[in-house]
Amino acid sequence: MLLGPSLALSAVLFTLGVLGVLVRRNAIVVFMCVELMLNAVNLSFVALAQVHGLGGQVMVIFVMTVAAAEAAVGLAIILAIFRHAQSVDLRQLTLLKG
Amino acid sequence: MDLVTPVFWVFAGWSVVSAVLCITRRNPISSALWLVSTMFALAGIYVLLDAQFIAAVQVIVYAGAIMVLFLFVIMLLNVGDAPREWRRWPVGLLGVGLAAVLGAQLMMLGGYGRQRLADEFSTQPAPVNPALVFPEGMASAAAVAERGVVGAVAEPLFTAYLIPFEITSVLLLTAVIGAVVLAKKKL
Amino acid sequence: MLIDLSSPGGAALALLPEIVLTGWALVVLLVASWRHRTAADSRYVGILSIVGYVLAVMATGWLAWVGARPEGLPLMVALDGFRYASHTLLLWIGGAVAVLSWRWLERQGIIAPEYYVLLMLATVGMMLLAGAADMITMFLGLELMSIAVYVLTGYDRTRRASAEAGLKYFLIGAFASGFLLYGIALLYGATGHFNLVLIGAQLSATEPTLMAKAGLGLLLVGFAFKVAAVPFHAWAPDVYEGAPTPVTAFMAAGVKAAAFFALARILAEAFPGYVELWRPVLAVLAVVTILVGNLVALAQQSMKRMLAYSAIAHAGYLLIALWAHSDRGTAAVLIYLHAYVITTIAAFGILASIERAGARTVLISDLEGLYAARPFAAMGLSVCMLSLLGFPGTFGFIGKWFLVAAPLAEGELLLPIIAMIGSGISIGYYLPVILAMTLKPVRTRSAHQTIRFPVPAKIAVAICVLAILVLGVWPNAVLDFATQEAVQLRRLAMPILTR
Amino acid sequence: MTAFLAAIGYEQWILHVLLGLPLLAIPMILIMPVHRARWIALTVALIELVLGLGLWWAFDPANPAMQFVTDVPWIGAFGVGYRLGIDGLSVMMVLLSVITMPLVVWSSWRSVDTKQRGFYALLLALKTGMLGVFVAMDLFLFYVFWELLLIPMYFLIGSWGSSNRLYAATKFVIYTFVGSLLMLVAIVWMVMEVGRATGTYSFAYEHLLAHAYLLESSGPWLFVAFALAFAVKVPIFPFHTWLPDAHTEAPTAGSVDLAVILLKMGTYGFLRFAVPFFPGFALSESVGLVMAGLAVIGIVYAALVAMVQPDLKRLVAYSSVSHLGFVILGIWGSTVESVQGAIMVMISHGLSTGALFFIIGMLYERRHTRKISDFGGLARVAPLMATAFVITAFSSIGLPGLNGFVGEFLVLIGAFGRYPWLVAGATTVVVFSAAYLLWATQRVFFNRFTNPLNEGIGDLNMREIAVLAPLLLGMVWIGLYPGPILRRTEGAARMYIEMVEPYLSETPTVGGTMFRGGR
Amino acid sequence: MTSLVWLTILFPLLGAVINGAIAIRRPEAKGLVSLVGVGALLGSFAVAIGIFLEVLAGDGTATRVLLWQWMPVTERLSIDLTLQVDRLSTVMLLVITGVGSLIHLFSVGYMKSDPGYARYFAYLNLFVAFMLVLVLGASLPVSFIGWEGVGLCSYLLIGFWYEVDANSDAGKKAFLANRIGDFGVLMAMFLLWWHVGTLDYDGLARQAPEVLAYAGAPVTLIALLLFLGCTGKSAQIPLFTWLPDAMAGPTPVSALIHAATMVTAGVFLVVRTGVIFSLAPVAMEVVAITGALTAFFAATIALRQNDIKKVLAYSTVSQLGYMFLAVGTGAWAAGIFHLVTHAFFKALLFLGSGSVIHAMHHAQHAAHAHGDAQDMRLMGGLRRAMPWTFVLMGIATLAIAGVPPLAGFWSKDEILAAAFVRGGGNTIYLVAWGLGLLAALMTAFYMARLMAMTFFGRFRGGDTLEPHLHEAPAVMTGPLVVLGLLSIVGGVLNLPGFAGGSHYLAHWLEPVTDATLPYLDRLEMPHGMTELLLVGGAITIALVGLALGMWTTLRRPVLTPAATPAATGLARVLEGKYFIDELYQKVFVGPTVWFSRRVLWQGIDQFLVDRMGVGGTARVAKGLGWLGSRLQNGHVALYLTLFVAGVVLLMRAVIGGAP
Repeated sequence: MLLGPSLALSAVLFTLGVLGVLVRRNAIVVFMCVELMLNAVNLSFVALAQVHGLGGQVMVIFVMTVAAAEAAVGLAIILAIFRHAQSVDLRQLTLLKG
Repeated sequence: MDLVTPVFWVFAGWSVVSAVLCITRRNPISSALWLVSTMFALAGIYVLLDAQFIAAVQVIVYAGAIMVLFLFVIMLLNVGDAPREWRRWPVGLLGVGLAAVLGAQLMMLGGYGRQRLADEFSTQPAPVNPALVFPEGMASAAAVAERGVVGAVAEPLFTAYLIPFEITSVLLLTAVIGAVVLAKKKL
Repeated sequence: MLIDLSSPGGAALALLPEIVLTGWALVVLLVASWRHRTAADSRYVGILSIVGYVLAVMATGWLAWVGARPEGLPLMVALDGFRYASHTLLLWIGGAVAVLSWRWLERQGIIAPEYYVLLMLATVGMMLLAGAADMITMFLGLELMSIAVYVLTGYDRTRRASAEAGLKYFLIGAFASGFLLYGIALLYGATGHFNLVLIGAQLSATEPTLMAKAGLGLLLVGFAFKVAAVPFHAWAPDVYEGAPTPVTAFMAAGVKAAAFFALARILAEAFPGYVELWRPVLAVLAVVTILVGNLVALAQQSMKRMLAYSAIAHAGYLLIALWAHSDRGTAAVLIYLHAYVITTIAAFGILASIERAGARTVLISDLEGLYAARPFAAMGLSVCMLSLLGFPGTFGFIGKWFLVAAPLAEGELLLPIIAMIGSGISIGYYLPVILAMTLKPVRTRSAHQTIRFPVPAKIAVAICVLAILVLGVWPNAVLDFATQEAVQLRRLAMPILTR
Repeated sequence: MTAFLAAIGYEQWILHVLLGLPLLAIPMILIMPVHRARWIALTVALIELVLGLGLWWAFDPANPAMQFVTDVPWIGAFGVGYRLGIDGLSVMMVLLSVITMPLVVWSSWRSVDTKQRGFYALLLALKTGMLGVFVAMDLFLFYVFWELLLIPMYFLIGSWGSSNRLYAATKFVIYTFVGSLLMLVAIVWMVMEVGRATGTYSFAYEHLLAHAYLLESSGPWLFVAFALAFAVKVPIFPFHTWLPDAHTEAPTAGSVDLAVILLKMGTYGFLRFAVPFFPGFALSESVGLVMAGLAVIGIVYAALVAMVQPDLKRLVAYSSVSHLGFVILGIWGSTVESVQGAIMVMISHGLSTGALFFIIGMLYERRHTRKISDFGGLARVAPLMATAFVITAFSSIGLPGLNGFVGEFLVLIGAFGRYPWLVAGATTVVVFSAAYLLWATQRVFFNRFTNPLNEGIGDLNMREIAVLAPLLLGMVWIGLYPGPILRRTEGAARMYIEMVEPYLSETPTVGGTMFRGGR
Repeated sequence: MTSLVWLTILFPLLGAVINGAIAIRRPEAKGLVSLVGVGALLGSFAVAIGIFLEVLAGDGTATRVLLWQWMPVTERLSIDLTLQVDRLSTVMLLVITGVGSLIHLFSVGYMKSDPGYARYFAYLNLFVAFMLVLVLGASLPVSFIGWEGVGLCSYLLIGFWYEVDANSDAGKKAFLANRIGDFGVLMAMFLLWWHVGTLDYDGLARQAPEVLAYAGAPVTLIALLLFLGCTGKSAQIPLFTWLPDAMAGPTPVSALIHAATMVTAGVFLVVRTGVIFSLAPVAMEVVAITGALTAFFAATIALRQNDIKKVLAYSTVSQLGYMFLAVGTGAWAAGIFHLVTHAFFKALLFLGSGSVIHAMHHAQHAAHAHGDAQDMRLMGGLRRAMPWTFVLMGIATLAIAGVPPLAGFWSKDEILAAAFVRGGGNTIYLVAWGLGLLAALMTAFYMARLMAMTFFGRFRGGDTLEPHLHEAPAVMTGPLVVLGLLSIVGGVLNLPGFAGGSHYLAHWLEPVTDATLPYLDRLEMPHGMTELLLVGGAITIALVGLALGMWTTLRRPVLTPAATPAATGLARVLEGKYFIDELYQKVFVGPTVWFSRRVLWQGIDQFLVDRMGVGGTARVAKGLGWLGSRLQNGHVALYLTLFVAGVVLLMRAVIGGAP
């Protein structure tokens, strides 16, 4: 039921997430866009679970766990860099290059 | 004409608009809130897709916990609005272009319906009966009917998916250690 | 010994190495939470962690020794020689990095023994990634590894470079995870399974479908990121440079090895039917990676950055071996990875000893006259450079031959030639290192006075260097082992695939 | 002698001992006090010489096949074996190597006064590598030795060379390394192809040689890959520019080893591998013309360039390029005579160029310059040295009665049947070679004594005489009585020709008609 | 005795080795050196006489002595070190060892005070050894050892006083000119081997006619290439310029190497390979006309030289031209005959001039004066101080000018006669004959001029020198006397019929030269009136030349170098030796060096291959690397964009069809 539209919506949201990652420069917002991507994928899982059974739904739970873990670590890292740079603007974080 | 399809499209539109606003709002807090909005819309869609438990978790854990963490950090750091920079537009356009191509590629998946999936899935000549090709889908509906929404998901989670489940615990532990190590002012 | 993976007991037995290491990590964590204030504490925890690695190796050895095999389908984790081989290597890497970090952390002012816990957990992640028979396990293993390594990269909080490296790695890594996950979702959609063998069976049975192809593509993106293949490589040099040096070693050796093990397994078990599809992709990736990695490495002044680009180039070489999609190719992956890993560990080990606390990264010119001051360190690093270059007498040379042989056995000539062109370019940056160390005079008299080489690190590096040399002349043991394990990877999946 | 050698089982162990002894001595050098280093090196060199000379008798000239064959499995999984063996070509190269060894050590006796341990250790390592290249009958093993040589040479040049040594050492290594990369691919490709066809994956030379005909389609590419590696090493024009730098900057020992042995590895490779493996392509008309043409260009070109060099060593280096062109021409001349000549040139170039480098090294030791213009009239203060130099120069010029002539004559006369015009071009070098060497001789040893700094140059001392005397004797001996050598190499040359003969386009026969108008 | 022919080589070779050792260890032991040096030659000469007697008694068949296998390459190419004793090589053997002995003896006196005495004798002995190898060799390669070996010794001896740059230059030039010729010899050998399958003289004489078509291109080419070698060795056009420079060596060397023996090797070679030449009539014409032209041009140059040795040098070139004219006409015996007589009188002339130079040098030394001891303008009237030398040189002058009954007359006359005869059927030979006649006239002229300037008139070298002029010691005049006698009676070897002889030498050489007969018309020597006319003409020319030379020189006082005005016109051209040297320098040497340095070395080697090829590749690689490293600018956004671009491309490749 609604498999095609769900997959399409998933694709759109994923693309929007990618776009956000590409155009935004605030590290936190970029990270949020990554979360958006994960959500989009979750939609795919749920939609496909209709066809293939509950495995897809279980996977969504794992993905959420992973997202939570990433959020914790990611935000901690952002905090750490903020202490050094007083900013989370990605364009000011170019100490490493070459 | 069932109600499910129009409701789905409403939710879909909601989610897309929210997502667009999420990535375009210059204020991070707005972005975060629009993301929460997207998640709510997705939760609605999950309900439509017979994943009520996931929908609940989505609202409680994702929108409720994770996004609050984001908001918390944004406020802690007191990050201001992103300034407009016209010079960056070409790069942005490149990003938009690439994303558009990627989106177009991924959108091809929208052409999948139950029937097509079944046809491709089966080794029999098309068209085939999806119900026969995907017995697990039927079985899951039966499991929901038998054990309830939560029980149906919980059963495989603690049997077939026991190992991954245990791994997530290690994963969360690692995240905790990492977050503590990195975020603590003084070790 | 047959293990029933569907029962909790069987699963525990199959995951014994991971469980041992995780359990030991918890023990170490407990210790670390009490003792994490002084340098002595840190050293104490470090020694403890090494014990953990030893135990995990023993567990792996036990599994290999009893010849553990799955009863029926391998669920969630694989039980084959390839997994044991990869586990041994990964544990070995983890242990070596722990040894290299010992005292190094204190010298750099990083007194937080949780480092070792994270290292062990990251190793567990790698083992899960490399040994997974199921996409879910694989994804979780990957995430476990990644999250731990994100933290480790940014571990040196006093240095902005470290934090920045952590952030970059994290952002791009999370981004790449999204693609990988999407790929898993699509594969799940196309086949209804997460299990690699079942996916492979389903995909082999039917014509390539759009969903499966897209899934394959996104999966490849995820792994290409992890192995730092061009154009998904851009994070690597920055992150390698910014991370604490032992962590860089861990990334360059461990993360790359684990990703390659996993990729080899996926391609062999899940996608044998899609060879025609992924081979060209791998070929193009390999060519671009080799050329870009080697060329850009030419322009580097910093040792770490140079090694980073060289690591990128080596990923390209390994992709060639994967491309072959044969027992020979898998064996080549194993052999080359062994050579590469041993060499990388030794090189970074020596590099770490040269680094001064809080100083900028070591430039190639900083090595001038090292031979006069520290002949053994210089000789060791020279051997490493030669091995990376693939020079006779070193293990890298053997790896190079197998690498070239794998695609040639499939009748492919272009890829080996590209690999050799890359190798030809690479002498342009490996040789100057040797030159600087051995033939250039010391710049200042105090230049190499600050080198601190703790005994355990010395021993580890010495073992590596000796291994490079000995295996370069007498590689039979490793070769036989690798050939044997490579065969297993394919054979065990075969009955199910052909069913 | 032969009986004695047979009695002690010489055949069984000689090659292993020759290869292993220098390696075993390296730890000794590193452990013992510094001043012992050169003694150990000399002892090893002399033992090797004695052992190596035994080959002269033990080798059976009548047997054209590989002798003293050893086949010990090495990397079984890969079809690699520790396979050794020698034929008439190898035996001469081995002899050349063992004879050079003590001389090189001896010549470095006083001139090397820094880091002696390293120097002698590297010299010995170099020696093993050189010998290995010539006795390896397994392509993997061959490649190992081939590349392994670079390391000691790199450090010899880079550490004990003169002012521009780092550049020269790097250039040397990069050239050779890059040149031989494609050979690696070619070797593996051969093994794989042959393996697929025969079911035996083996790097054994004989095996590959016997089945190389299976590689009909890929033959050209494989040949090019091999040829590139060897061409760089020879060096054939235009891959030669590393040589003048390497020769010039290397210490005497390095220059001598380079000239006497390292350069022969390329031509050896052509004779042993590249051409016999792919005779159909290598000796086809167009490829033959290209190779022989490049050889002749190199011969004349290098001679002309040598003429205008201001630096003695550089001059000799270019003369090497010129001489080695003869070897290539001889190989592609594809008659027993020309191949014999090619081998002969390899040997005699070793003697004469080696001696030239020794003498230049002695000059350098005394004056720390190699610029020709810094000398002049040295014959008055150093008559012995002048004598030695003149004899060597004339041997290099190819004066009949000295060694240089035999090889060049045979190459030219043998190759004339196939490439009359190219040979005519190559023969013009008799003028140019005389021009550059005599001009150099004149400006160094003759002419007015202009530079008072040269007053203190002493003549040769006993050690130096001991270094040069064997070479000079060898020059005269080979020049007047090359028969024993020719007889030993004839088998190899004949085998080679038999191998490639079916692929040769028709050669005019002796006593036949080269041009229309013959009766 | 014949089988011991190798002794003749071994003696001087040993002498060379011993003297070489002495030169290095104890150069002051001059007595020992003289003993060894001269003794070796005398021993050699004694053996030669023994051989000669044996050959005299024999029937003319050649004896071949195998020493050892030199280059046993294959069955078809196995070159043995074989010596061949036949009548031709015996003649040469005698001349070389005989004249050689005399010159060695002379050198004992001449070089007495030279510090390089031992070295000198070592070289000289070595030279004789090589020269003997040349003439005794039984095959081209063996002769080639000697051929090149004498070049080597010539090089060493010309540059004997190496500390003067010009001397070393001259030695080098001699060797290089020889090498150009050697190119021809080598090529000829290659062609011969591939065509005929042997390089033995014997084999060639037998098989060449079977294989090589008469007057065919191959044989002509071979003959011309051989002749190229001869022009180098025997200083013919175009390679003659080295010989005058070669006078930089000690004078006895000039006598031995650059007059009597080595330079005649070319003539010898043509006779040796006569069969091949006779098969190639065009080549014969070339040889003859080249010889005649050389004779003529060298003579013209000699007219205006003031250096006593330069005159003799050009005279030698000119006389060698005669010999080639002879062999070019197929008058083999005449060529050899002139070779022998020329060896006598030219050696005498050189030794005589050496005696003069010796005297001048000593006088200058004694008077502490400096000057050119060889410039005839500083001589004059020496007959009073050096009567022996004067008389002997006078004899030689008459001989070379062709005054009967001295040796030169007979040989030269025979050559001209042969050319004249051939000229009957072929204009080229007639031209050659004419040139020869003119050259004869000039020969007489410049020789008379030489005598006049040196021995007549008053001494122009300064009053301080005059009292110190003395005749040379007996060890020097002794050999002069012997040579003088030989110059007088040398003609008996081959007296023609009208003088009561029977062309003895020609008959004697028949076993060697007869092989050419089938391809060469027999030379019917003129008889009766024609013969007498020719002889009379020759005599007249010689006398006129002599008289003219004397008269023009003594007519007015000879100007000293300082007072000589710059020559103009033809005289300047002659004095400048037609500027051939300068021409060669400008056309060949200079451009070659320039081309090698600027184009080949700096252009191709350093710029094209090194800088552009190798360096360029390295720079391009480095540049690309630098570019890549610039792209790595630290911006995550860029990395991510790259990433997505990669994703798009990869997806495109995998799913296909999509955008």
